[in-house]
Amino acid sequence: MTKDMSAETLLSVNSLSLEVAHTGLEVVKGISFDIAPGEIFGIVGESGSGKTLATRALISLLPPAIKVTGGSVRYKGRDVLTMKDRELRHLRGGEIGVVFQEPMTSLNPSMTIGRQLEEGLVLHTKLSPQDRRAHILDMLKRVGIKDPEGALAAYPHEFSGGMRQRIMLASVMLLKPALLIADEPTTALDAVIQRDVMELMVELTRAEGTAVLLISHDLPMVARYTSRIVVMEKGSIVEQGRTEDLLDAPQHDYTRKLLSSLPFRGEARALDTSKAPMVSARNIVVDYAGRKSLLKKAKPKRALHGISIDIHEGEVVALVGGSGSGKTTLGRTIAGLVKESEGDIRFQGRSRDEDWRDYRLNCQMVFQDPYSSLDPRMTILALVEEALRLVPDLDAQAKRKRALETLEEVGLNADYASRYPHELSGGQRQRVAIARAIARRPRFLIADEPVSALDVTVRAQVLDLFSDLQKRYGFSCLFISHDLGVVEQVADRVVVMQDGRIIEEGDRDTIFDNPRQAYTRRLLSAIPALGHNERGGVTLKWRLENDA
Amino acid sequence: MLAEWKAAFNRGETMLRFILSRLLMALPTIVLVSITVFALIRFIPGDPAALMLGDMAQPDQIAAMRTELGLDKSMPQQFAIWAGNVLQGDFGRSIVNDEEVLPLVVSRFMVSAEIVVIAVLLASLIAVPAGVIAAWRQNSATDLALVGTATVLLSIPTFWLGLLLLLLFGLKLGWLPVLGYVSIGDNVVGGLLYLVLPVMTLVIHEAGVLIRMARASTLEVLRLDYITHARAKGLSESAVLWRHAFKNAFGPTWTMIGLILGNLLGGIAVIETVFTIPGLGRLMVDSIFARDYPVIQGCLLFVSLSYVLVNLVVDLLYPLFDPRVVAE
Amino acid sequence: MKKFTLNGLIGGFLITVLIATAALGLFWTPFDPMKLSFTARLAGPSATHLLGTDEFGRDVLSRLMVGAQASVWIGFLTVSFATIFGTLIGLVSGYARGWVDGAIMAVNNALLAFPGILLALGLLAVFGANQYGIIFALGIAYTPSMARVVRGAVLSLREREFIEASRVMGNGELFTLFRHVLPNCLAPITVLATSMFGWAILSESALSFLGLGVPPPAPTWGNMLAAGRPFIQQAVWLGLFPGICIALTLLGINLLGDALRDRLDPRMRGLK
Amino acid sequence: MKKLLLAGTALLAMTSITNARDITIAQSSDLRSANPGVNRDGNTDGVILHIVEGLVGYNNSGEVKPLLAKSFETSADGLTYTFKLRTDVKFHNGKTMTAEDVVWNWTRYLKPETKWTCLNDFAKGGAAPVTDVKAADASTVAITLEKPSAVFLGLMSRPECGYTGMISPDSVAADGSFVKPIGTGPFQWDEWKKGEYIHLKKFADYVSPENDGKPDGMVGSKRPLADGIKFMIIPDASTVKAGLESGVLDTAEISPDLIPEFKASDKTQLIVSRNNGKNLFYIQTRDKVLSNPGVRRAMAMALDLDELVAAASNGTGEANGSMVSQDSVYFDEAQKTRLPYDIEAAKKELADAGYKGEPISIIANKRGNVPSFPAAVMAQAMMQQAGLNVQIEVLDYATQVDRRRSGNYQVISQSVAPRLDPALMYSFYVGNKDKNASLMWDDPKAVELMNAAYAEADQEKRQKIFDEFHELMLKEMPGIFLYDMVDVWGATKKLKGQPVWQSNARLWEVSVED
Repeated sequence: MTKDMSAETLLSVNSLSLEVAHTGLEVVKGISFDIAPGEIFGIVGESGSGKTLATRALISLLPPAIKVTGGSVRYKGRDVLTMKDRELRHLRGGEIGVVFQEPMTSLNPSMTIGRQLEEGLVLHTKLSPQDRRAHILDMLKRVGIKDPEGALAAYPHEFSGGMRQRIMLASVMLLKPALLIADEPTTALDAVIQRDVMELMVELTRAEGTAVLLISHDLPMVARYTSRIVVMEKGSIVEQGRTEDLLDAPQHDYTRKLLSSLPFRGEARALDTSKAPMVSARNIVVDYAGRKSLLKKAKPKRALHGISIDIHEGEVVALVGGSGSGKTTLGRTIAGLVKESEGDIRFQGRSRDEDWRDYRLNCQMVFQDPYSSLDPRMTILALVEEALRLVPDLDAQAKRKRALETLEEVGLNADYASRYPHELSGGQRQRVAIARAIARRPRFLIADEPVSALDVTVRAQVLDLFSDLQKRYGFSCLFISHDLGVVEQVADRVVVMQDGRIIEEGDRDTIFDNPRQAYTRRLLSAIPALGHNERGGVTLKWRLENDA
Repeated sequence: MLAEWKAAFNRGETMLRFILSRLLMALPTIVLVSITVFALIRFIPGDPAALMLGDMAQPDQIAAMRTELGLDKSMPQQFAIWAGNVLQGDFGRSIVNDEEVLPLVVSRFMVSAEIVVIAVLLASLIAVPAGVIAAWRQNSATDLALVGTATVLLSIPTFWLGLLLLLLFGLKLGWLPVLGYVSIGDNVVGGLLYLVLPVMTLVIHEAGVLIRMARASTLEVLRLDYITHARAKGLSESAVLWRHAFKNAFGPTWTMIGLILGNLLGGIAVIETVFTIPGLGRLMVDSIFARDYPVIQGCLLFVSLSYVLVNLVVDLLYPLFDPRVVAE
Repeated sequence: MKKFTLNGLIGGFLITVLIATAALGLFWTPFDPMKLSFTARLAGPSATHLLGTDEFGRDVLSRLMVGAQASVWIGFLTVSFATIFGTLIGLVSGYARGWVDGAIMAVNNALLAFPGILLALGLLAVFGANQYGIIFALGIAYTPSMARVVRGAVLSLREREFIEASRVMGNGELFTLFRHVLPNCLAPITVLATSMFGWAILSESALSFLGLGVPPPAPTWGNMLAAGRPFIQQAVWLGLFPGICIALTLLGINLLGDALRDRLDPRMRGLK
Repeated sequence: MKKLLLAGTALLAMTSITNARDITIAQSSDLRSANPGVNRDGNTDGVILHIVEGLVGYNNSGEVKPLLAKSFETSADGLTYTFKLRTDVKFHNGKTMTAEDVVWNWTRYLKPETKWTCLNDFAKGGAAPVTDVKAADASTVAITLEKPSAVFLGLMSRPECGYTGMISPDSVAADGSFVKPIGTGPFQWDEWKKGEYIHLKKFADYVSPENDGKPDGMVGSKRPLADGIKFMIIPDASTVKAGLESGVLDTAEISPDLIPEFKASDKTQLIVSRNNGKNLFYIQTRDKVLSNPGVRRAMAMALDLDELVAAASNGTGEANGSMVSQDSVYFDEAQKTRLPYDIEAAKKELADAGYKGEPISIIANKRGNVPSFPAAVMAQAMMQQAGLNVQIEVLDYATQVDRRRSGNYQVISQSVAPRLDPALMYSFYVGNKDKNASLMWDDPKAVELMNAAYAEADQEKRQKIFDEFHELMLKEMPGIFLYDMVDVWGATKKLKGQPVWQSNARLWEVSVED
């Protein structure tokens, strides 16, 4: 341990460049930053910005196809990139811990939790088996595992995503690393759980004095916990600085764009809700048949417990809730994809099932995952045309014309017509999905998490497109989302669901400003209230801090 | 390992239920197989009674023999009688030499099983590590050599390979016996010598299949996050490979081993023909030629049962490599 | 990356040679493959008979060329049979689910647990001992594998949102099945069909070897190999050349299959 | 590895030394049962031949000679046969054979429960119905028939009847079930490992029937020279060949294709021996195309029989167009005549018969070493020269038997196992097709001649009948007889003696000398 060890920098990255070995494509272009001991440092960037590869290089764990073309990574003054294997192995885990994005795949499915946690301790400490066990139990308790003893012998698949991420955190923090690299640690989680896990991580690292490198596309989330941020775009750092400064007065266009893409609350619209609702669902009950087995009685699982909901003409109703709340099931039931066990659904005053064909023509749906909602073997034009297949009074030519027009409307010119989905970006695909849904000019649209798979800037564009179209065609919409930020931007009315029941509903401003239910409050606590300033920056205000 | 496996099943009761439900699920398969076999072999022209009585038999003698064998009854009647007897453990007697079918089938099965089990075991022991190493060194010269060899090996028809080995080791070099069969139970060294060539033939071929399988599933696993995470924990490459990758990658290979085992137990007639081994496959082919209905039925029932059982055992052990399957 | 292209090249080359040989054999062979010669029995490879003659004095090369036709034809028809029926069954089974699926899968599993030899003999006897009998028998034997793969693909496709999207658009089940489900199953179908082509050639030769295959005198590689066995020492070429032909063809198919798999369906790698 | 292999080979060598004086022989299928004349096939007959003996047996020229009997005589009315028994005959269990034993055996054979293959011939309505068997004294047995028969002794001696072999009553358990054959033959029952081998061991107390010191059919000198015989079950021809070459097998039947190789080899010898079996094309005379005798004769004339036989038998056979075998005492000049090889005449016959290229299918099988398939292949080539549209259909043996039994065929390339009396041979082909669809020829005249041959005991009169029969056959051509069957066996050079007779292994007077 030399003297400069105690200096201000723990990790120093200097003009690091990476490229793909056999194509020569430069994916990280000379980036530099320093992290001080105990500091929480953020990297923000959209997909393809190179942020994940850059952090892999920090512990010399690049995929075989990626090579370092220049620069250095120094950890406590030692050059990581030229370290010997043995030294590297000591560094990894022992000095620098890593938590990945996907809690579902980052634990070994065939090893008990106990053994996976113990492995690191065996490698990096000289503790006795009893001490190891004690340490592990203690750490599991600290991360909030209810039955630590039982967890030792359990396998990862027995835990939910949030719990697994807690276990991951435990496994890394057990070794008391000096630096924790957290790569999108909460992206795959529910909004509420996201917040819990982040809080836990900050609390643990603060207690151990561990520095954190937090990598995410979610700027507000990163901003909330970090002291300094770098913003990456296409392999380069476009801006870095203290978090408050960067938010308040962004210097670079890209940063400004990122900030302006954050959802905001628009003016409340005045809608006439005195008329009979366009769509009216009454006492919807959905039971899922249990898994059948020869020797086991199947127990049906009730997903919806008698839900009633109205959607008026031109109204956007947001359905929010955590995963498992039943919001998606409700959407699919109204769309007719899931058969309700009980209840009645009426469209424009008539029973939905009475004139099914009319309903089918007038009720369309936009799905969450643009990668799976478009048939990969069809061209864009064919995809949109197919939506018009059953529309009466349109000949083939008229259908083609309408399809091309609709594509134009969602911002895809004729060049795209003959392409296949895999040749398009995620945002473009979601545009196609929207085009497909509105090509028929439906009166009612169900959008199931339509933007949650998209990058921040793309999301903003798609949301704008959606609002424009909604205004132009005036269709009613059931907008399903777990992201309250998005909901705040688009919804007229908000319905909150938990465990298959509606627990609260009301117009947007009421719900966001005066939530009555504790659960609604917890949902809201995960998102910031934004105020845009004239410098292109934002002010972040965390709602209901005291409730969290 | 054992404790973890038990833990995967949570309670003994779940395991029992798993076994029972699997056996119950296999039941329609076995019934269907029996009925199909029963009907199919009776559609094949060729009358066992005529074959048995030989050239000089008169039509009335053959008719009398058919009555004696119960072949004059309608097919459903015959099936009902046979199925009834089987349920009481009576598989009938061979038409050809009046032997009891069950002991006959069991003893022949043991011969085939001996060869198949040894061969599959050896093939797995060679192929699985080779496949894992090929995956670990993906696209290296080692990988290329291993995969290339495997592909060539599995492209050689087993019976031709057996013939060539017989020609080389049996006749040209004279190292190994060319025909006959001695049970290991009777004479350990002699029995083993007779096993060398058939086992070698099977090992060469199946190793080809398994190397590729093991390599493919290891590659799949090596891409996953927990492997990167294990490396990020500071584990050595060998620990990553054998402790983390191997066990998870072995699942599909294990299923494949089970499939190979199940298929071979009923299907090494060709190898048995080349090496004149009195195994089940040979018995089945001979019985088909002789239209020995009770033996064919017995063999096939036994083969499909063993197929089901092997798969059951494979599934039962699967949680060793992937505890998730129990939950599903 | 390079390796897979090489795979495809070698495999493609071998299969092209096979098909070219089979096609050439339709129009021209060095000798009449059925012409007996009592003076040239079991003659070794020479300038006249490049690959020697068999026990009836027939030219081995000519017979191998005609045998290639049988292999290609049997492979092609068997695969077509199994693919068409297996795909239909798999589509229906995977898409219908419920008891239809249960019943179909029970039959399917029964067939899978059924030794192919018996199936082949039975059907050969019932439908006549010729190559169409064998095609039928092998076709029936392979259909369950295809059905299983297609069913698996359908089950995973069912979960994809574009299938639901089709339903939301009001498309009928059959339309959805053939417009969206089937085209997306083509990758695994193609890969499996390629392997099946190899299985068919191998099975024909194995069955012929046991005396259950395509009956002589029509030459196939399998029955040539079987007929050449007794002479393996005296006339080693009789056992050698058909075996080499089978092995090279299988190698070609396996390599081509690998290349296809990598291209079309990386998840199926290693599937037998 | 190599060391282990060497050790193993050494061990094998040692095992083979201890068994050096056993003769090891291969046969294509397992024994059906050890019960003589009950549930049998050709291979079973071959094993049983070594264990049991009948009162009489065939010699090499097809005449019936005393075996367990010292002598026999026929009463003037031809109804009673009196057998004087030899007194020096012992069963394998050491007991001496008496007239009582003979009566016990005959009684047992004639009981339907025994399921004797030949019961029909000796029961009421058969060719030689037996009404009474009794012991006149301890060494004399009298058998009475219902009607005179020329073939009674011949039928008795047939392999299919288990040689009507005499076994000790101890062979049968108290409940009547068969235990094992305790016979009087030169070898005794030892071990049967099903699917692997049958082992017989030498019967030390064996005494040959009176002889001139040479083996002669089922009679003559019958000394067991080897310690035992091991019949190994090896269905696969190429494995048999490998076994002979490596010396694991001492002798076995081989494919005629291997003749040059075995002749040339310095390790092996070739044993070729003609028997009374037949290779022929069996023709369905009721087929639409083949019902015309002209077409059948054309087929026969299209065959260059000498060439065909030479190729199919690899030069070991000799063309014989008669139903009577060449080695029979009844094979005279008249039997040698056959239709000429004449393509032009064949074409003319076809034109006259109005044949217009209708397909004719020859059924062949590839079982064992019979020339069914090669003969068909060559006939196809030759008949095509005469404008016959011939195809070959290869079936497995069971299916072929089925087709013949049901009459559903055009031509079958077939072999028929030896029968030493021509009349017995005729019964395989000739008779009422409505009653027995498997028969070939139902010409009334032919049936009449066959029945006459059954009843007539006088050799000269029988010869006339056979000659007349042959003449009729050449006119009608109900089937095309190719050549007498040839046993082609291979053996190691160590084997001394003739191991085969009439297609059966016959391993007495055969030894292995190291």
